[in-house]
Amino acid sequence: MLEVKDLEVFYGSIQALHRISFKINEGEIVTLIGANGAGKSTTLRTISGLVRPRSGKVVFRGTDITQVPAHTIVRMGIAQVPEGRRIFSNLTVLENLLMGAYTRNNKQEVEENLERVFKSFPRLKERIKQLAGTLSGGEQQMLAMGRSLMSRPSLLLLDEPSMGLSPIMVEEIFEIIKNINHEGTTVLLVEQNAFMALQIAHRAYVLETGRIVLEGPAKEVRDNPRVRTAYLGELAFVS
Amino acid sequence: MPLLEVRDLCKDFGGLRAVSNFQLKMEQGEIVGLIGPNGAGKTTVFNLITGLIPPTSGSIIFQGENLVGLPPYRIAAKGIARTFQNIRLFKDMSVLDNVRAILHVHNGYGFWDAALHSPRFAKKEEEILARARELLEVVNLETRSRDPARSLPYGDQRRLEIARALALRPKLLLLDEPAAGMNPREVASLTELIRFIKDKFQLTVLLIEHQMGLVMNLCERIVVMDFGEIIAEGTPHEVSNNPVVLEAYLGKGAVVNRC
Amino acid sequence: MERYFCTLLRRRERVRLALLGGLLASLYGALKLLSLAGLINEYWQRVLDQALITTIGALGLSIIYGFAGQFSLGHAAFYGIGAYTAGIIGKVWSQGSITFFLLALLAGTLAASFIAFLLGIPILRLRSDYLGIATLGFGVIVRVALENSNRFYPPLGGATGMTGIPQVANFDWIFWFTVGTLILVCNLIASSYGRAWLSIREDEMAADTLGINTTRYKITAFVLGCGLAGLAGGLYAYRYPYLHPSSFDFLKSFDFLLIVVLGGLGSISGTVVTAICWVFLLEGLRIILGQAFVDWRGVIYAVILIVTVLLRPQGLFSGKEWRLLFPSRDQDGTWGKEGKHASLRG
Amino acid sequence: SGKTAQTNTGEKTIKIGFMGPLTGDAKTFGESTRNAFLLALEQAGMKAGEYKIEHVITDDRNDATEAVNVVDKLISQDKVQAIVGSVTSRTTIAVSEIANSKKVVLISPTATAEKVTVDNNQRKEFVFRACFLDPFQGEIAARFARENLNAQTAAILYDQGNDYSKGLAEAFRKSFEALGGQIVASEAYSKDDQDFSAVLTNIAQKNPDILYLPDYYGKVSLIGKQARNKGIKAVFLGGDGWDSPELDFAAMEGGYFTNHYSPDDPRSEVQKWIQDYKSKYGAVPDAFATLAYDATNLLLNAIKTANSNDPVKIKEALQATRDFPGVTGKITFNANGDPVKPAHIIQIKGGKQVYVTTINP
Amino acid sequence: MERLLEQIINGLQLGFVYALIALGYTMVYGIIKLINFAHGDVFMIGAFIGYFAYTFWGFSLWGAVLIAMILCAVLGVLIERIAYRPLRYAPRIAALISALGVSLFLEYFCSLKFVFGPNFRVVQPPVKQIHWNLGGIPITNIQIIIVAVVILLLLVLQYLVYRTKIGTAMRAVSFDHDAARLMGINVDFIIAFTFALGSALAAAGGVLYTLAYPQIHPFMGIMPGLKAFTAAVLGGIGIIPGAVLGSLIMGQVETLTAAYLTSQMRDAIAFLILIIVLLVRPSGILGRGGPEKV
Ligand SMILES: Nc1ncnc2c1ncn2[C@@H]1O[C@H](COP(=O)(O)OP(=O)(O)OP(=O)(O)O)[C@@H](O)[C@H]1O
Ligand SMILES: Nc1ncnc2c1ncn2[C@@H]1O[C@H](COP(=O)(O)OP(=O)(O)OP(=O)(O)O)[C@@H](O)[C@H]1O
Ligand SMILES: [Mg+2]
Ligand SMILES: [Mg+2]
Repeated sequence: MLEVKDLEVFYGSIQALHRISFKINEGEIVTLIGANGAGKSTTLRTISGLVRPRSGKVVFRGTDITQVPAHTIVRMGIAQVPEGRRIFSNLTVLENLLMGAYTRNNKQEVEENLERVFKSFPRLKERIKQLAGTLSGGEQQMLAMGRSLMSRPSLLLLDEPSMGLSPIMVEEIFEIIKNINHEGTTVLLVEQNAFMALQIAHRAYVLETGRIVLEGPAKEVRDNPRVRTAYLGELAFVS
Repeated sequence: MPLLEVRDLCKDFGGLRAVSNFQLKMEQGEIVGLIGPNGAGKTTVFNLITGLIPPTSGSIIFQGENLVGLPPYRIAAKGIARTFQNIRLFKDMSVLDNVRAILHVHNGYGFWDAALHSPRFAKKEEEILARARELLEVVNLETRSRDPARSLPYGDQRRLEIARALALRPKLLLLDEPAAGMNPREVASLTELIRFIKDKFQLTVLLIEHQMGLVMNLCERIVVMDFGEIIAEGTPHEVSNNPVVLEAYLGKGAVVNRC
Repeated sequence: MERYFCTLLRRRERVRLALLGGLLASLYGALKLLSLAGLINEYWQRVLDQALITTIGALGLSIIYGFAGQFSLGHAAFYGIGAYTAGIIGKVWSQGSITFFLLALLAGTLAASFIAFLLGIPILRLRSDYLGIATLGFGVIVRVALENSNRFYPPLGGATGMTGIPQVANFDWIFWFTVGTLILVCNLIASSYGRAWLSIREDEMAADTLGINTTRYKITAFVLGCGLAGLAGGLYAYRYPYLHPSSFDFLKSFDFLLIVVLGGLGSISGTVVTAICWVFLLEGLRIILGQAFVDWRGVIYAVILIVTVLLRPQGLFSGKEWRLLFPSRDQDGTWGKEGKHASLRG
Repeated sequence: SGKTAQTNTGEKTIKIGFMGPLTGDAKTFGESTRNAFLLALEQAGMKAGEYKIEHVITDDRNDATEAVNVVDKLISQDKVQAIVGSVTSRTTIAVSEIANSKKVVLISPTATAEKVTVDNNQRKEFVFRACFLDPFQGEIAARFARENLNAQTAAILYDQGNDYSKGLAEAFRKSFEALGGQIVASEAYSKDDQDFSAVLTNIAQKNPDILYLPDYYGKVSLIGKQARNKGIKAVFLGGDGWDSPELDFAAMEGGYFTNHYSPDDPRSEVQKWIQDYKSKYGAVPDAFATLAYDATNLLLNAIKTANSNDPVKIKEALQATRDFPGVTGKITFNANGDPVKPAHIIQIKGGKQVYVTTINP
Repeated sequence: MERLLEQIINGLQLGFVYALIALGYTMVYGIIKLINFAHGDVFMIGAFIGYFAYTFWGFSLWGAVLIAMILCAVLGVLIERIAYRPLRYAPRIAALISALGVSLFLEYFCSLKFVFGPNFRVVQPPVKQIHWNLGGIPITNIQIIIVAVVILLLLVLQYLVYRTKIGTAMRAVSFDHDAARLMGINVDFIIAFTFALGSALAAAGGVLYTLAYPQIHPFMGIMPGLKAFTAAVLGGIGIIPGAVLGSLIMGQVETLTAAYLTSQMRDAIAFLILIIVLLVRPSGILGRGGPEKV
């Protein structure tokens, strides 16, 4: 479904990605794990068209989208929940959600979608008229997730969706990710919470300083000793 | 006398009561965890203690002195430092200067010393510099001292925030989700760091965190909030087996069991 | 280790000061020679003096806006306050004596600082554009006051302008005052003052929460910056034979603003270079365009302004500095120079 | 004027500088002045006596600081012997001091403030002008109002940031009161104001016989229109700033202003000037152009008389000028270097300027 | 008493004229967070185009308004393209300097002889002024036109920005460009649209302005632009009704000061009051300042 080939990305003179390549198949959950600054967010930003690579290609369903503007990529069915939520603080919760559906014109469908989002995140419904900027951190994360679902993407890029969420919410979010996936959305998941991510993902890639150093089915990656010490850390010997 | 005593603290935002009858006593040298669901009012408690927003009612007594009504910088000078949930570094300043900017608070030289670079100034500045380097070493950022703060990766930015807070020589350190965005291994090293600085600088720490690994490992006592109120309080063990907490916050899942 | 480190710093510092002093002295000597040899005629001498005076004023705004981040659109008003205060003293009492000239400069500086202090206490609570408008409003108030000044004290001249100020400020005075200002500003920037100002610019709330008395530092920056504008105004009054309210109205404040921005916010070197270039550009266009295109001077100037900002949106120096200006202690990373962090990671 | 090879072959030359606002919001005045300056030089065949004229045109943007730079440039870089300029008092006061101390002749066409030629009781010997002084016009207007129009009461509305406007207003007030009239209102505005309804409402209340509007044509056109809308019946009265084809003749109908000359004047100097200017620039000359024309011709005449390019000699010749037949009358300089010439009263009538009377100083 | 009423009407007229300009100013600011100093100059160009349209090209008033709006919208988009878009990711102040440059450019360029020339031109507006007398208070048809247009624009803008999809997108863009892109919003288009709209509003303001003050020249935009911006700040910059409210207050303050205190100090007192209001309400009268969330 999505294929990334030899991607090289620079910020000024700093190289963030070194010729990385990977693939996502229809219906999968793929996770990308790696330490801080490994280039995970950069990868997602490049796929979404926010960052232009110096070389390499991003191919989505057979179309080369490397040079397609970001707003068109959304229309093609790729949505992203960016790192740090990036909700529109000056809009209300409802307006944020409607912006998520900006590319869609069928009012009826948008209404239905809205109901579904409220079912997943009842807290949002309570605060529908509140300015999004005054939501608590967790509420904002829910809003960001809900907002991205409003465009009915076929590929959803999630950048650290569990960041700053309470344990119960983390579970819930992962539940939701699974559900979304079950309903047919392909997911590329970037997570620090590697343990959880590897639990729900089908396949995983490990990114280290801008290079892919390991890939394979999630289970295998989880059992890789190097991953256990480097990313699962203490967790590995506590459990 | 407790180091910090918060009594009957309340905060309303419009119709919303974000903090309600919050009580907290902290003794010198404690590490206390403050947990609770998203939107429970934890960050608001920090904002109230540091004077960023005025409480609706209640008192905050630090070393026997009521802080309510003091401007933030005065509260800070009394020995309360914090980090922010959404990192707020001085982004275009160098890593070193992020720390040095705060260090001066304790190294007063006059305007004319600064204007003329008097010998006294030079001496103090060397002290500041040495101290800043020392703090950066503590958080393992000494090699990046000349980079702008904005160029650091996320986790490093969090550690820089801690170094900056330490520059204030605080007695009480408030950490708002220091482990957010870190992977378990990084969390582990952060745990070590917090433990280390607590001993080295004789700190009392109040910590908000959702990563239970960190909280359960570090804290002697945990306060749980929901809807602005305290719903439970006790040792990690007590809290993690409290049904109310499980229901509202931890969930029945594997997370707790692992800790 | 620490010891060694410190002595090393001190040695480097001595070398730096010697270099800087030597450079300034030879610059002064060279300019002096050129002018004695008649290679700098009175016109270019005047332009050079104007450039230096502008530099002093711009350094003031650089502190206020470039470093402390307080958006001021009223800088020219303080320039005017300094000019009129110093000027009236010269006109009424001095008869051209140097002592009075220096006293008048001091008075101009203090007057501008004092008014900045009174104004700063209430209005520095405002943020960004609101502060800009409030200071701009203050500029209008000062202009109106100057226009009507003869009703309170006739020698001030009001709308007719003020003449009769002894023209005793020559290149020597102006040059060394500029150098003095530059050193003062650099010293402050490389001290806890500078860092506190920057931290306020970067994130006022975080600075406040971490113990920086933001109000105090904002006022210090404002008072100091406006004081420098006052000093520049004083020098202007003793170099240009005529003061008129229109020379200090809000449009002039934009001149200072664009110098500071084009130089690169938070760069002293940038401010100095841009201030000088800006004055020479305005006059240079006169020469380049010749009389066939005099009418185009404004157009070309505007185009240059736009093109410059498009080419260097962060300003010419964008936070960088000439190392010579700052103690070696501070070369280790002030103002975020571009680091080599890519190679350090891993 | 390019330096040609001929100038080096021993031909006698004199270099004349021109300065005025050729950019910025006073450009319209600077342009008229420059037009007339160039026309005068052209008509003289670029020669004054035996001296070939070179000229340098510079722009001061109506800014005091730039004007000082410009005059330094003209004197020390272009090495001119004489300067025509500048246009407004603001810039001219700033430069007259310097021209005088550098001993370069300066004649301003239009700077009306007293300080231009005499400051602090010191005559600036090298400085002259071709226009009236503020007090003179104000006084003439007051006399005309009292004696010819029999006005009892007057209101004044002036631009407080413009010394020309302020100077005229002040002089008018003094004279009008000295002649037994009563000033019922004296109100001010700023250069960029467009709305005068507040002060005009107050003035309407006082119902004065005269509304004195000492400002340039642009502003008075706006004020005149709004004043009539406010129901003010007073006769409008003004100064030479009104003299422009761009004046709103409909709004100012019936108003009078003091001027240097009248287009009705049958004198050949006047008629030829209007004709020549029209055919070269396609417009009727305004007061700025006319005065600049006279100023330039006065200077050229002095160079011819002195038959020298030495500023000291030119200055002496200028000072000695007697009854020079300018467009604005027979000009003689007084000891201060200010012209002594009669003022004409012009009325706006039927969309035209109509000569009314001449008042001698 | 009657005079006071008349003065208040004078103030209202002035206020509504400021509002005419302030609306476009504040709308652009609200979305782009740019003090578009060139707004006053687009306003000037609008006035000139309107003047040419109804004096030489035979348009009616509303035709002239329309053509000025269209041409200025194009000009606005052009300015955005050349001078602001390249600075999209630069610090905000860079765009402000660029705006200053554009403003100077338009003023100096338009005052060249072969463009509009530096002259003050007297305009004969296509609508004859009609005076009415309502119980001793003089009112003109022009005042009524201006008030009606301001109210109409206020409602239309408010609806557009707060009730339509494109308006919500505009606000989203104003907050976070990248996040807006991720919603599928074409940020460049939205910003160009905002500029087109703002410039069209400035042009409409320019043409109608000449009805009230029938004189145009290339530097006419500076002061009204500045006053309008000040008024917008007073009302709370970026807030559309705030622009009208701020303008009305400015108009009253200026008029009443000139009428009852001193016409010499009019500007000084107007700005003094502005500063005092800002001290009491640091984000303007309708501004939602509030402490930021940490
Ligand atoms: N806008 C930028 N300008 C310069 N460098 C950047 C920028 N954004 C990211 N970088 C650098 O690029 C590298 C990769 O960053 P990226 O944000 O993709 O990492 P990440 O894997 O998402 O890390 P994290 O876990 O911290 O989110 C880092 O070294 C970072 O410092
Ligand atoms: N400035 C404000 N205005 C209005 N409501 C606010 C404001 N600040 C916080 N709130 C509300 O108060 C509640 C508590 O917020 P707070 O940020 O303290 O939560 P928290 O416990 O820190 O949550 P999280 O763990 O998600 O960060 C939330 O519902 C939030 O919406
Ligand atoms: Mg990331
Ligand atoms: Mg929080």
